[in-house]
Amino acid sequence: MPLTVKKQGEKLVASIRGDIDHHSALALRNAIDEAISRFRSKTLVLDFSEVTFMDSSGVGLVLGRYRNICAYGGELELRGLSLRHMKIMKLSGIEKIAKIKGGEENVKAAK
Amino acid sequence: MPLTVKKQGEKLVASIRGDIDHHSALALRNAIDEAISRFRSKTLVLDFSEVTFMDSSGVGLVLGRYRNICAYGGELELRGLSLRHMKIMKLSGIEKIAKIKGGEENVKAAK
Amino acid sequence: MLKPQNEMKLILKSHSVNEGFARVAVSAFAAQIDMTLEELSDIKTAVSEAVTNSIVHGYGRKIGNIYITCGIYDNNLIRIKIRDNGCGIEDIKKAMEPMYSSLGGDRAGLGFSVMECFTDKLKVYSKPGKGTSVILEKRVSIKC
Amino acid sequence: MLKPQNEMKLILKSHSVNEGFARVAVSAFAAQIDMTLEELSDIKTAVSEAVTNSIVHGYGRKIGNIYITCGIYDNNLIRIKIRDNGCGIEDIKKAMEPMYSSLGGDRAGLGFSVMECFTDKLKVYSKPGKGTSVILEKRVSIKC
Ligand SMILES: Nc1ncnc2c1ncn2[C@@H]1O[C@H](COP(=O)(O)OP(=O)(O)O)[C@@H](O)[C@H]1O
Ligand SMILES: Nc1ncnc2c1ncn2[C@@H]1O[C@H](COP(=O)(O)OP(=O)(O)O)[C@@H](O)[C@H]1O
Repeated sequence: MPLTVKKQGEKLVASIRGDIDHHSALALRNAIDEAISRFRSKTLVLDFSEVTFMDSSGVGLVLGRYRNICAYGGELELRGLSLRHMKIMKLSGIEKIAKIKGGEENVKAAK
Repeated sequence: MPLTVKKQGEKLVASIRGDIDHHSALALRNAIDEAISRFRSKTLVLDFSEVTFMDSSGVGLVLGRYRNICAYGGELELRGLSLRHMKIMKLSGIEKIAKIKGGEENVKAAK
Repeated sequence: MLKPQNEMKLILKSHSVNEGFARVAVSAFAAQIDMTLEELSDIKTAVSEAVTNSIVHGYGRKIGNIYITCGIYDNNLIRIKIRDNGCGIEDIKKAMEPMYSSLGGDRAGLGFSVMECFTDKLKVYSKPGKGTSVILEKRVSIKC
Repeated sequence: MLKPQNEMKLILKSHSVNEGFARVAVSAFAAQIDMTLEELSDIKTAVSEAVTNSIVHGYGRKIGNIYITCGIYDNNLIRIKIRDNGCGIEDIKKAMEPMYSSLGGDRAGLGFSVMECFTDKLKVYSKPGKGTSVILEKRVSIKC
Protein backbone atom coordinates (compact mmCIF):
# COMPACT_ATOMS: atom_id res chain seq x y z
CA MET A 1 0.00 0.00 0.00
CA PRO A 2 1.62 3.30 -1.04
CA LEU A 3 0.69 4.87 2.28
CA THR A 4 2.46 5.25 5.62
CA VAL A 5 0.46 6.23 8.68
CA LYS A 6 1.99 7.33 11.96
CA LYS A 7 1.17 9.35 15.08
CA GLN A 8 3.22 12.53 15.46
CA GLY A 9 2.35 13.93 18.90
CA GLU A 10 -1.38 14.67 18.75
CA LYS A 11 -1.45 14.43 14.99
CA LEU A 12 -2.15 11.52 12.71
CA VAL A 13 0.13 11.80 9.69
CA ALA A 14 -0.74 9.90 6.51
CA SER A 15 1.98 10.08 3.87
CA ILE A 16 0.91 9.16 0.35
CA ARG A 17 3.32 7.83 -2.27
CA GLY A 18 3.02 7.46 -6.04
CA ASP A 19 0.10 8.35 -8.31
CA ILE A 20 -3.29 9.52 -7.04
CA ASP A 21 -6.02 8.88 -9.58
CA HIS A 22 -9.51 7.39 -9.39
CA HIS A 23 -8.01 3.89 -9.58
CA SER A 24 -5.56 4.29 -6.70
CA ALA A 25 -7.78 6.56 -4.59
CA LEU A 26 -10.13 3.79 -3.50
CA ALA A 27 -7.49 1.82 -1.59
CA LEU A 28 -6.00 5.03 -0.19
CA ARG A 29 -9.42 6.13 1.05
CA ASN A 30 -10.09 2.85 2.80
CA ALA A 31 -6.68 2.79 4.48
CA ILE A 32 -6.87 6.42 5.66
CA ASP A 33 -10.43 6.04 6.96
CA GLU A 34 -9.43 2.92 8.81
CA ALA A 35 -6.56 4.82 10.47
CA ILE A 36 -8.85 7.74 11.35
CA SER A 37 -11.27 5.53 13.23
CA ARG A 38 -8.47 3.58 14.89
CA PHE A 39 -6.39 6.54 16.15
CA ARG A 40 -9.17 9.13 16.63
CA SER A 41 -6.67 12.00 16.50
CA LYS A 42 -7.87 15.60 16.57
CA THR A 43 -5.75 16.47 13.56
CA LEU A 44 -5.31 14.52 10.34
CA VAL A 45 -2.25 15.47 8.30
CA LEU A 46 -2.10 14.38 4.67
CA ASP A 47 1.44 14.52 3.35
CA PHE A 48 1.79 14.75 -0.45
CA SER A 49 5.55 15.14 -0.69
CA GLU A 50 5.99 11.68 -2.27
CA VAL A 51 3.09 12.03 -4.70
CA THR A 52 4.23 11.69 -8.33
CA PHE A 53 0.91 12.40 -10.07
CA MET A 54 -2.46 13.72 -8.94
CA ASP A 55 -5.68 14.60 -10.74
CA SER A 56 -9.02 15.78 -9.32
CA SER A 57 -9.48 12.38 -7.66
CA GLY A 58 -6.92 13.67 -5.15
CA VAL A 59 -9.24 16.57 -4.32
CA GLY A 60 -12.10 14.12 -3.84
CA LEU A 61 -9.90 12.06 -1.57
CA VAL A 62 -9.13 15.11 0.58
CA LEU A 63 -12.71 16.40 0.69
CA GLY A 64 -13.97 12.96 1.67
CA ARG A 65 -11.41 12.65 4.49
CA TYR A 66 -12.35 16.17 5.63
CA ARG A 67 -16.01 15.20 5.94
CA ASN A 68 -14.99 12.09 7.80
CA ILE A 69 -12.69 13.80 10.32
CA CYS A 70 -15.26 16.56 10.88
CA ALA A 71 -17.58 13.92 12.24
CA TYR A 72 -15.01 13.47 15.01
CA GLY A 73 -14.67 17.24 15.50
CA GLY A 74 -11.18 17.07 14.02
CA GLU A 75 -9.08 19.25 11.74
CA LEU A 76 -7.30 18.72 8.46
CA GLU A 77 -3.81 19.79 7.47
CA LEU A 78 -2.16 19.35 4.05
CA ARG A 79 1.59 19.13 3.64
CA GLY A 80 4.09 18.79 0.81
CA LEU A 81 1.78 19.85 -2.03
CA SER A 82 3.70 20.85 -5.15
CA LEU A 83 2.66 24.06 -6.87
CA ARG A 84 0.86 22.01 -9.50
CA HIS A 85 -1.06 19.94 -6.96
CA MET A 86 -1.82 23.09 -4.98
CA LYS A 87 -3.36 24.60 -8.12
CA ILE A 88 -5.64 21.56 -8.48
CA MET A 89 -6.60 21.57 -4.79
CA LYS A 90 -7.44 25.27 -4.91
CA LEU A 91 -10.05 24.70 -7.63
CA SER A 92 -12.17 23.37 -4.77
CA GLY A 93 -11.50 26.22 -2.34
CA ILE A 94 -9.96 23.69 0.03
CA GLU A 95 -7.74 26.37 1.56
CA LYS A 96 -10.83 27.65 3.39
CA ILE A 97 -11.24 24.44 5.35
CA ALA A 98 -7.76 22.96 5.64
CA LYS A 99 -4.46 24.30 6.88
CA ILE A 100 -1.89 24.10 4.07
CA LYS A 101 1.82 23.99 4.82
CA GLY A 102 4.85 24.49 2.56
CA GLY A 103 5.42 22.00 -0.18
CA GLU A 104 7.14 23.83 -3.00
CA GLU A 105 10.04 21.47 -2.39
CA ASN A 106 8.14 18.59 -3.99
CA VAL A 107 10.19 18.16 -7.11
CA LYS A 108 8.83 14.73 -8.02
CA ALA A 109 5.61 16.07 -9.41
CA ALA A 110 7.18 18.11 -12.24
CA LYS A 111 6.06 21.34 -10.61
CA MET B 1 23.59 14.36 -30.47
CA PRO B 2 23.70 11.56 -27.88
CA LEU B 3 27.31 10.81 -28.75
CA THR B 4 30.66 11.96 -27.40
CA VAL B 5 33.80 11.32 -29.44
CA LYS B 6 37.31 11.76 -28.09
CA LYS B 7 40.88 10.57 -28.72
CA GLN B 8 42.32 8.43 -25.94
CA GLY B 9 45.97 7.89 -26.83
CA GLU B 10 45.95 6.01 -30.13
CA LYS B 11 42.28 5.13 -29.77
CA LEU B 12 39.17 6.90 -30.97
CA VAL B 13 36.49 6.46 -28.31
CA ALA B 14 32.83 7.02 -29.26
CA SER B 15 30.50 6.95 -26.27
CA ILE B 16 26.83 6.45 -27.08
CA ARG B 17 24.01 7.66 -24.82
CA GLY B 18 20.31 6.82 -24.70
CA ASP B 19 18.32 4.44 -26.90
CA ILE B 20 19.75 2.70 -29.95
CA ASP B 21 17.06 1.70 -32.40
CA HIS B 22 16.63 2.00 -36.17
CA HIS B 23 15.41 5.59 -35.71
CA SER B 24 18.36 6.82 -33.66
CA ALA B 25 20.97 4.67 -35.40
CA LEU B 26 21.06 6.77 -38.56
CA ALA B 27 22.36 9.91 -36.86
CA LEU B 28 24.76 7.87 -34.73
CA ARG B 29 26.14 6.17 -37.84
CA ASN B 30 26.76 9.44 -39.63
CA ALA B 31 28.45 11.02 -36.64
CA ILE B 32 30.70 8.02 -35.94
CA ASP B 33 31.68 7.63 -39.60
CA GLU B 34 32.49 11.30 -39.78
CA ALA B 35 34.78 10.94 -36.73
CA ILE B 36 36.43 7.83 -38.20
CA SER B 37 37.44 9.62 -41.39
CA ARG B 38 38.50 12.73 -39.49
CA PHE B 39 40.71 11.06 -36.85
CA ARG B 40 41.86 7.99 -38.83
CA SER B 41 42.76 6.13 -35.61
CA LYS B 42 43.87 2.50 -35.76
CA THR B 43 41.38 1.51 -33.09
CA LEU B 44 37.74 2.51 -32.78
CA VAL B 45 36.23 2.00 -29.34
CA LEU B 46 32.44 2.02 -29.02
CA ASP B 47 31.37 2.61 -25.44
CA PHE B 48 27.85 1.42 -24.54
CA SER B 49 27.88 2.17 -20.82
CA GLU B 50 25.32 5.00 -21.16
CA VAL B 51 23.01 3.08 -23.50
CA THR B 52 19.51 2.70 -22.04
CA PHE B 53 17.96 0.53 -24.76
CA MET B 54 19.30 -1.41 -27.73
CA ASP B 55 17.76 -3.72 -30.27
CA SER B 56 19.33 -5.42 -33.31
CA SER B 57 19.83 -2.01 -34.93
CA GLY B 58 22.72 -1.66 -32.48
CA VAL B 59 24.30 -4.77 -33.96
CA GLY B 60 23.90 -3.32 -37.44
CA LEU B 61 25.49 -0.11 -36.24
CA VAL B 62 28.52 -2.02 -34.93
CA LEU B 63 28.88 -4.27 -38.00
CA GLY B 64 28.68 -1.26 -40.28
CA ARG B 65 31.36 0.62 -38.34
CA TYR B 66 33.51 -2.54 -38.36
CA ARG B 67 33.34 -2.69 -42.17
CA ASN B 68 34.17 0.97 -42.30
CA ILE B 69 37.20 0.85 -39.98
CA CYS B 70 38.49 -2.29 -41.71
CA ALA B 71 38.86 -0.20 -44.84
CA TYR B 72 41.44 1.80 -42.91
CA GLY B 73 43.11 -1.37 -41.60
CA GLY B 74 41.79 -0.56 -38.13
CA GLU B 75 40.41 -2.56 -35.20
CA LEU B 76 37.17 -2.46 -33.22
CA GLU B 77 36.72 -2.62 -29.46
CA LEU B 78 33.41 -2.68 -27.57
CA ARG B 79 33.09 -1.42 -24.01
CA GLY B 80 30.41 -1.15 -21.38
CA LEU B 81 27.96 -3.65 -22.89
CA SER B 82 25.39 -4.84 -20.35
CA LEU B 83 24.71 -8.57 -20.19
CA ARG B 84 21.49 -8.02 -22.14
CA HIS B 85 23.19 -6.03 -24.89
CA MET B 86 26.03 -8.54 -24.98
CA LYS B 87 23.45 -11.29 -25.59
CA ILE B 88 22.07 -9.35 -28.57
CA MET B 89 25.54 -8.62 -29.96
CA LYS B 90 26.55 -12.27 -29.68
CA LEU B 91 23.70 -13.33 -31.96
CA SER B 92 25.91 -11.97 -34.74
CA GLY B 93 29.13 -13.65 -33.61
CA ILE B 94 30.65 -10.20 -33.18
CA GLU B 95 33.02 -11.49 -30.50
CA LYS B 96 35.02 -13.09 -33.32
CA ILE B 97 35.86 -9.77 -34.90
CA ALA B 98 35.84 -7.24 -32.06
CA LYS B 99 37.57 -7.07 -28.70
CA ILE B 100 34.93 -6.91 -25.96
CA LYS B 101 35.76 -5.43 -22.57
CA GLY B 102 33.87 -5.60 -19.26
CA GLY B 103 30.53 -3.96 -19.03
CA GLU B 104 28.49 -5.86 -16.46
CA GLU B 105 28.45 -2.65 -14.47
CA ASN B 106 25.96 -1.07 -16.90
CA VAL B 107 22.92 -0.95 -14.65
CA LYS B 108 20.91 1.48 -16.79
CA ALA B 109 19.89 -1.16 -19.28
CA ALA B 110 17.87 -3.31 -16.88
CA LYS B 111 20.40 -6.14 -17.23
CA MET C 1 -8.16 21.01 -39.04
CA LEU C 2 -5.14 20.24 -41.19
CA LYS C 3 -3.51 16.83 -41.40
CA PRO C 4 -1.45 15.91 -38.34
CA GLN C 5 2.29 15.44 -38.72
CA ASN C 6 1.95 12.32 -36.65
CA GLU C 7 -1.04 10.62 -35.09
CA MET C 8 -1.86 7.61 -32.97
CA LYS C 9 -5.04 5.88 -31.96
CA LEU C 10 -5.47 3.88 -28.83
CA ILE C 11 -8.40 1.67 -27.86
CA LEU C 12 -8.69 0.48 -24.31
CA LYS C 13 -11.18 -1.12 -21.99
CA SER C 14 -12.83 0.92 -19.26
CA HIS C 15 -11.00 -0.90 -16.44
CA SER C 16 -9.82 1.69 -13.94
CA VAL C 17 -6.33 0.17 -14.02
CA ASN C 18 -6.03 1.63 -17.53
CA GLU C 19 -6.20 5.24 -16.29
CA GLY C 20 -2.48 5.23 -15.59
CA PHE C 21 -1.67 3.50 -18.86
CA ALA C 22 -3.73 5.99 -20.89
CA ARG C 23 -1.95 9.05 -19.54
CA VAL C 24 1.50 7.45 -19.88
CA ALA C 25 0.80 6.40 -23.48
CA VAL C 26 -0.51 9.80 -24.54
CA SER C 27 2.32 11.66 -22.85
CA ALA C 28 4.94 9.32 -24.36
CA PHE C 29 3.51 10.10 -27.78
CA ALA C 30 3.18 13.84 -27.19
CA ALA C 31 6.75 13.97 -25.87
CA GLN C 32 7.94 13.80 -29.48
CA ILE C 33 7.57 17.53 -29.30
CA ASP C 34 10.29 18.83 -27.08
CA MET C 35 8.07 20.54 -24.50
CA THR C 36 8.64 21.38 -20.84
CA LEU C 37 8.05 18.77 -18.14
CA GLU C 38 5.31 20.99 -16.80
CA GLU C 39 3.45 21.02 -20.12
CA LEU C 40 3.77 17.25 -20.32
CA SER C 41 2.24 16.99 -16.83
CA ASP C 42 -0.59 19.28 -17.94
CA ILE C 43 -1.39 16.85 -20.75
CA LYS C 44 -1.17 13.83 -18.45
CA THR C 45 -3.52 15.40 -15.96
CA ALA C 46 -6.14 16.46 -18.51
CA VAL C 47 -6.10 13.02 -20.17
CA SER C 48 -6.42 11.32 -16.81
CA GLU C 49 -9.58 13.34 -16.08
CA ALA C 50 -11.24 12.58 -19.40
CA VAL C 51 -10.43 8.87 -19.32
CA THR C 52 -11.60 8.61 -15.72
CA ASN C 53 -14.90 10.23 -16.68
CA SER C 54 -15.47 7.67 -19.45
CA ILE C 55 -14.77 4.89 -16.95
CA VAL C 56 -16.70 6.26 -13.98
CA HIS C 57 -19.60 8.09 -15.63
CA GLY C 58 -19.72 6.89 -19.23
CA TYR C 59 -19.65 3.16 -18.54
CA GLY C 60 -20.15 2.95 -14.77
CA ARG C 61 -20.37 -0.74 -13.86
CA LYS C 62 -20.20 -1.88 -17.49
CA ILE C 63 -16.94 -2.42 -19.37
CA GLY C 64 -16.75 -0.70 -22.74
CA ASN C 65 -14.17 0.69 -25.11
CA ILE C 66 -12.48 4.05 -24.78
CA TYR C 67 -11.07 5.52 -28.02
CA ILE C 68 -8.20 7.95 -27.78
CA THR C 69 -6.70 9.81 -30.73
CA CYS C 70 -3.65 11.99 -30.28
CA GLY C 71 -2.38 14.13 -33.13
CA ILE C 72 0.60 16.41 -33.42
CA TYR C 73 -0.02 19.40 -35.68
CA ASP C 74 2.05 22.29 -37.03
CA ASN C 75 3.19 24.94 -34.59
CA ASN C 76 3.41 22.54 -31.64
CA LEU C 77 -0.30 21.93 -31.38
CA ILE C 78 -1.35 18.73 -29.67
CA ARG C 79 -4.93 17.58 -30.09
CA ILE C 80 -6.36 14.71 -28.09
CA LYS C 81 -9.79 13.17 -28.48
CA ILE C 82 -11.21 10.84 -25.84
CA ARG C 83 -14.43 9.11 -26.82
CA ASP C 84 -16.71 6.58 -25.19
CA ASN C 85 -19.96 4.85 -26.18
CA GLY C 86 -21.31 5.26 -22.68
CA CYS C 87 -24.42 6.83 -21.19
CA GLY C 88 -23.74 10.35 -22.48
CA ILE C 89 -24.46 13.67 -20.79
CA GLU C 90 -27.95 15.22 -20.61
CA ASP C 91 -26.90 18.77 -19.79
CA ILE C 92 -23.33 19.52 -20.84
CA LYS C 93 -23.41 23.08 -19.51
CA LYS C 94 -24.40 21.92 -16.04
CA ALA C 95 -21.90 19.04 -16.15
CA MET C 96 -19.11 21.50 -16.81
CA GLU C 97 -19.87 23.70 -13.81
CA PRO C 98 -17.09 23.58 -11.22
CA MET C 99 -17.84 21.23 -8.32
CA TYR C 100 -20.84 19.69 -10.07
CA SER C 101 -20.87 15.91 -9.98
CA SER C 102 -23.77 13.59 -10.71
CA LEU C 103 -22.11 11.02 -8.45
CA GLY C 104 -21.78 11.28 -4.71
CA GLY C 105 -18.89 9.64 -2.91
CA ASP C 106 -15.48 11.05 -3.56
CA ARG C 107 -15.97 12.69 -6.95
CA ALA C 108 -15.02 16.33 -6.53
CA GLY C 109 -16.84 17.54 -9.63
CA LEU C 110 -13.63 19.14 -10.87
CA GLY C 111 -12.74 16.95 -13.84
CA PHE C 112 -13.83 19.46 -16.48
CA SER C 113 -12.34 22.35 -14.48
CA VAL C 114 -8.96 20.61 -14.43
CA MET C 115 -9.16 19.88 -18.17
CA GLU C 116 -9.90 23.55 -18.83
CA CYS C 117 -7.19 24.70 -16.46
CA PHE C 118 -4.41 22.62 -18.06
CA THR C 119 -5.24 22.90 -21.77
CA ASP C 120 -5.88 25.73 -24.21
CA LYS C 121 -9.17 24.46 -25.58
CA LEU C 122 -11.77 22.00 -24.37
CA LYS C 123 -14.74 20.80 -26.42
CA VAL C 124 -17.35 18.34 -25.25
CA TYR C 125 -19.82 16.55 -27.52
CA SER C 126 -22.34 14.17 -26.04
CA LYS C 127 -25.59 12.39 -26.84
CA PRO C 128 -27.52 10.74 -24.04
CA GLY C 129 -27.51 7.00 -24.59
CA LYS C 130 -24.88 7.28 -27.30
CA GLY C 131 -21.67 8.47 -25.67
CA THR C 132 -19.34 11.35 -25.10
CA SER C 133 -16.35 12.87 -26.90
CA VAL C 134 -13.93 15.24 -25.24
CA ILE C 135 -11.42 17.15 -27.35
CA LEU C 136 -8.41 18.71 -25.67
CA GLU C 137 -6.02 21.06 -27.43
CA LYS C 138 -2.74 22.36 -26.15
CA ARG C 139 -0.10 24.42 -27.89
CA VAL C 140 3.22 23.76 -26.22
CA SER C 141 6.36 25.83 -26.26
CA ILE C 142 9.64 24.55 -27.61
CA LYS C 143 11.74 23.71 -24.55
CA CYS C 144 14.67 26.00 -23.97
CA MET D 1 -7.19 -18.42 -27.04
CA LEU D 2 -9.38 -17.39 -24.11
CA LYS D 3 -10.57 -13.85 -23.55
CA PRO D 4 -7.89 -11.50 -22.25
CA GLN D 5 -8.26 -10.01 -18.78
CA ASN D 6 -7.29 -6.69 -20.28
CA GLU D 7 -6.44 -5.64 -23.81
CA MET D 8 -5.41 -2.56 -25.72
CA LYS D 9 -5.12 -1.71 -29.38
CA LEU D 10 -2.79 0.86 -30.77
CA ILE D 11 -2.66 2.22 -34.30
CA LEU D 12 0.32 4.22 -35.38
CA LYS D 13 1.93 5.57 -38.53
CA SER D 14 5.11 3.99 -39.86
CA HIS D 15 7.27 7.01 -39.02
CA SER D 16 10.51 5.77 -37.46
CA VAL D 17 10.09 8.21 -34.58
CA ASN D 18 7.23 5.96 -33.43
CA GLU D 19 9.53 3.00 -32.71
CA GLY D 20 10.32 4.39 -29.28
CA PHE D 21 6.71 5.26 -28.58
CA ALA D 22 5.50 1.77 -29.55
CA ARG D 23 7.80 -0.04 -27.16
CA VAL D 24 7.10 2.39 -24.31
CA ALA D 25 3.33 2.08 -24.80
CA VAL D 26 3.35 -1.72 -24.93
CA SER D 27 5.63 -2.02 -21.93
CA ALA D 28 3.56 0.49 -19.92
CA PHE D 29 0.51 -1.66 -20.60
CA ALA D 30 2.23 -4.97 -19.92
CA ALA D 31 3.66 -3.58 -16.67
CA GLN D 32 0.21 -4.10 -15.11
CA ILE D 33 1.56 -7.55 -14.43
CA ASP D 34 4.15 -7.23 -11.75
CA MET D 35 7.07 -8.72 -13.71
CA THR D 36 10.82 -8.26 -13.42
CA LEU D 37 12.55 -5.31 -15.09
CA GLU D 38 14.41 -7.78 -17.24
CA GLU D 39 11.20 -9.36 -18.54
CA LEU D 40 9.85 -5.90 -19.30
CA SER D 41 13.01 -5.15 -21.28
CA ASP D 42 12.57 -8.43 -23.17
CA ILE D 43 9.12 -7.28 -24.25
CA LYS D 44 10.34 -3.82 -25.21
CA THR D 45 13.14 -5.26 -27.31
CA ALA D 46 10.94 -7.77 -29.17
CA VAL D 47 8.29 -5.11 -29.89
CA SER D 48 10.93 -2.71 -31.11
CA GLU D 49 12.14 -5.32 -33.64
CA ALA D 50 8.69 -6.11 -34.99
CA VAL D 51 7.63 -2.47 -35.29
CA THR D 52 10.92 -1.56 -36.95
CA ASN D 53 10.39 -4.34 -39.49
CA SER D 54 6.95 -3.00 -40.40
CA ILE D 55 8.47 0.45 -40.86
CA VAL D 56 11.65 -0.55 -42.69
CA HIS D 57 10.54 -3.58 -44.72
CA GLY D 58 6.75 -3.56 -44.68
CA TYR D 59 6.24 0.03 -45.78
CA GLY D 60 9.72 1.16 -46.82
CA ARG D 61 9.42 4.68 -48.19
CA LYS D 62 5.64 4.73 -47.88
CA ILE D 63 3.79 5.70 -44.70
CA GLY D 64 1.14 3.24 -43.57
CA ASN D 65 -0.58 2.09 -40.42
CA ILE D 66 0.85 -0.33 -37.89
CA TYR D 67 -1.70 -2.14 -35.72
CA ILE D 68 -0.61 -3.37 -32.32
CA THR D 69 -2.76 -5.43 -29.98
CA CYS D 70 -1.56 -6.32 -26.52
CA GLY D 71 -3.53 -8.69 -24.33
CA ILE D 72 -2.98 -9.90 -20.79
CA TYR D 73 -4.21 -13.45 -20.22
CA ASP D 74 -4.49 -15.80 -17.27
CA ASN D 75 -1.30 -17.14 -15.74
CA ASN D 76 0.74 -14.05 -16.63
CA LEU D 77 0.66 -14.58 -20.36
CA ILE D 78 1.23 -11.52 -22.49
CA ARG D 79 0.35 -11.72 -26.18
CA ILE D 80 1.29 -9.00 -28.60
CA LYS D 81 0.30 -8.78 -32.24
CA ILE D 82 2.03 -6.37 -34.60
CA ARG D 83 0.42 -6.09 -38.02
CA ASP D 84 1.10 -4.05 -41.13
CA ASN D 85 -0.50 -3.80 -44.57
CA GLY D 86 2.90 -3.56 -46.19
CA CYS D 87 4.69 -5.54 -48.90
CA GLY D 88 4.59 -8.89 -47.07
CA ILE D 89 7.22 -11.63 -47.03
CA GLU D 90 7.75 -14.06 -49.94
CA ASP D 91 9.67 -16.73 -48.03
CA ILE D 92 9.06 -16.58 -44.28
CA LYS D 93 11.43 -19.46 -43.52
CA LYS D 94 14.32 -17.72 -45.24
CA ALA D 95 13.40 -14.36 -43.68
CA MET D 96 13.65 -15.90 -40.23
CA GLU D 97 17.15 -17.27 -40.73
CA PRO D 98 19.68 -15.54 -38.47
CA MET D 99 21.65 -12.81 -40.26
CA TYR D 100 19.41 -12.86 -43.32
CA SER D 101 18.31 -9.43 -44.43
CA SER D 102 16.78 -8.44 -47.75
CA LEU D 103 18.17 -4.95 -47.22
CA GLY D 104 21.81 -4.01 -47.31
CA GLY D 105 23.10 -1.10 -45.28
CA ASP D 106 23.08 -1.49 -41.55
CA ARG D 107 20.34 -4.10 -41.10
CA ALA D 108 21.93 -6.98 -39.21
CA GLY D 109 19.28 -9.54 -40.17
CA LEU D 110 18.74 -10.34 -36.52
CA GLY D 111 15.27 -8.93 -35.88
CA PHE D 112 13.50 -12.30 -35.85
CA SER D 113 16.37 -13.88 -33.89
CA VAL D 114 16.01 -11.24 -31.19
CA MET D 115 12.22 -11.71 -31.08
CA GLU D 116 12.73 -15.46 -30.65
CA CYS D 117 15.43 -14.95 -28.07
CA PHE D 118 13.37 -12.69 -25.81
CA THR D 119 9.91 -14.24 -26.03
CA ASP D 120 8.45 -17.72 -25.51
CA LYS D 121 6.63 -17.98 -28.81
CA LEU D 122 6.91 -16.21 -32.14
CA LYS D 123 4.48 -16.66 -35.02
CA VAL D 124 4.73 -14.90 -38.36
CA TYR D 125 1.92 -14.70 -40.92
CA SER D 126 2.47 -12.92 -44.19
CA LYS D 127 1.05 -12.56 -47.68
CA PRO D 128 3.12 -10.85 -50.36
CA GLY D 129 1.42 -7.62 -51.35
CA LYS D 130 -0.97 -7.85 -48.39
CA GLY D 131 1.06 -7.45 -45.24
CA THR D 132 2.59 -9.17 -42.26
CA SER D 133 1.48 -10.12 -38.75
CA VAL D 134 3.88 -11.03 -36.00
CA ILE D 135 2.58 -12.57 -32.80
CA LEU D 136 4.77 -12.56 -29.72
CA GLU D 137 3.92 -14.45 -26.54
CA LYS D 138 5.66 -14.22 -23.22
CA ARG D 139 4.77 -15.78 -19.90
CA VAL D 140 6.26 -13.66 -17.17
CA SER D 141 6.99 -14.56 -13.58
CA ILE D 142 5.42 -12.76 -10.68
CA LYS D 143 8.12 -10.46 -9.32
CA CYS D 144 9.50 -11.43 -5.95
N1 LIG E 1 -17.75 10.57 -20.30
C1 LIG E 1 -18.84 10.92 -19.59
N2 LIG E 1 -19.99 10.21 -19.72
C2 LIG E 1 -21.09 10.54 -19.03
N3 LIG E 1 -21.15 11.57 -18.16
C3 LIG E 1 -20.04 12.32 -17.98
C4 LIG E 1 -18.85 12.04 -18.69
N4 LIG E 1 -17.93 12.96 -18.32
C5 LIG E 1 -18.52 13.77 -17.45
N5 LIG E 1 -19.81 13.41 -17.23
C6 LIG E 1 -20.78 14.09 -16.34
O1 LIG E 1 -20.26 15.37 -16.01
C7 LIG E 1 -20.17 15.50 -14.58
C8 LIG E 1 -19.03 16.41 -14.19
O2 LIG E 1 -17.79 15.80 -14.54
P1 LIG E 1 -16.46 16.24 -13.81
O3 LIG E 1 -16.34 17.72 -13.85
O4 LIG E 1 -15.34 15.46 -14.41
O5 LIG E 1 -16.67 15.82 -12.29
P2 LIG E 1 -16.70 14.37 -11.59
O6 LIG E 1 -16.05 13.36 -12.51
O7 LIG E 1 -15.93 14.55 -10.34
O8 LIG E 1 -18.14 14.03 -11.35
C9 LIG E 1 -20.07 14.10 -14.08
O9 LIG E 1 -20.47 13.98 -12.73
C10 LIG E 1 -20.98 13.35 -15.04
O10 LIG E 1 -22.34 13.49 -14.68
N1 LIG F 1 6.93 -6.59 -41.61
C1 LIG F 1 7.68 -7.05 -42.65
N2 LIG F 1 7.30 -6.79 -43.92
C2 LIG F 1 8.03 -7.24 -44.96
N3 LIG F 1 9.18 -7.94 -44.85
C3 LIG F 1 9.60 -8.23 -43.60
C4 LIG F 1 8.89 -7.80 -42.45
N4 LIG F 1 9.56 -8.24 -41.37
C5 LIG F 1 10.63 -8.91 -41.81
N5 LIG F 1 10.67 -8.93 -43.16
C6 LIG F 1 11.70 -9.58 -44.01
O1 LIG F 1 12.44 -10.49 -43.20
C7 LIG F 1 13.83 -10.17 -43.26
C8 LIG F 1 14.51 -10.50 -41.96
O2 LIG F 1 14.04 -9.68 -40.94
P1 LIG F 1 14.92 -9.45 -39.64
O3 LIG F 1 15.34 -10.77 -39.07
O4 LIG F 1 14.17 -8.57 -38.70
O5 LIG F 1 16.24 -8.71 -40.15
P2 LIG F 1 16.43 -7.20 -40.67
O6 LIG F 1 15.27 -6.35 -40.20
O7 LIG F 1 17.69 -6.75 -40.03
O8 LIG F 1 16.50 -7.26 -42.15
C9 LIG F 1 13.87 -8.71 -43.63
O9 LIG F 1 15.11 -8.36 -44.22
C10 LIG F 1 12.69 -8.60 -44.59
O10 LIG F 1 13.03 -9.06 -45.88
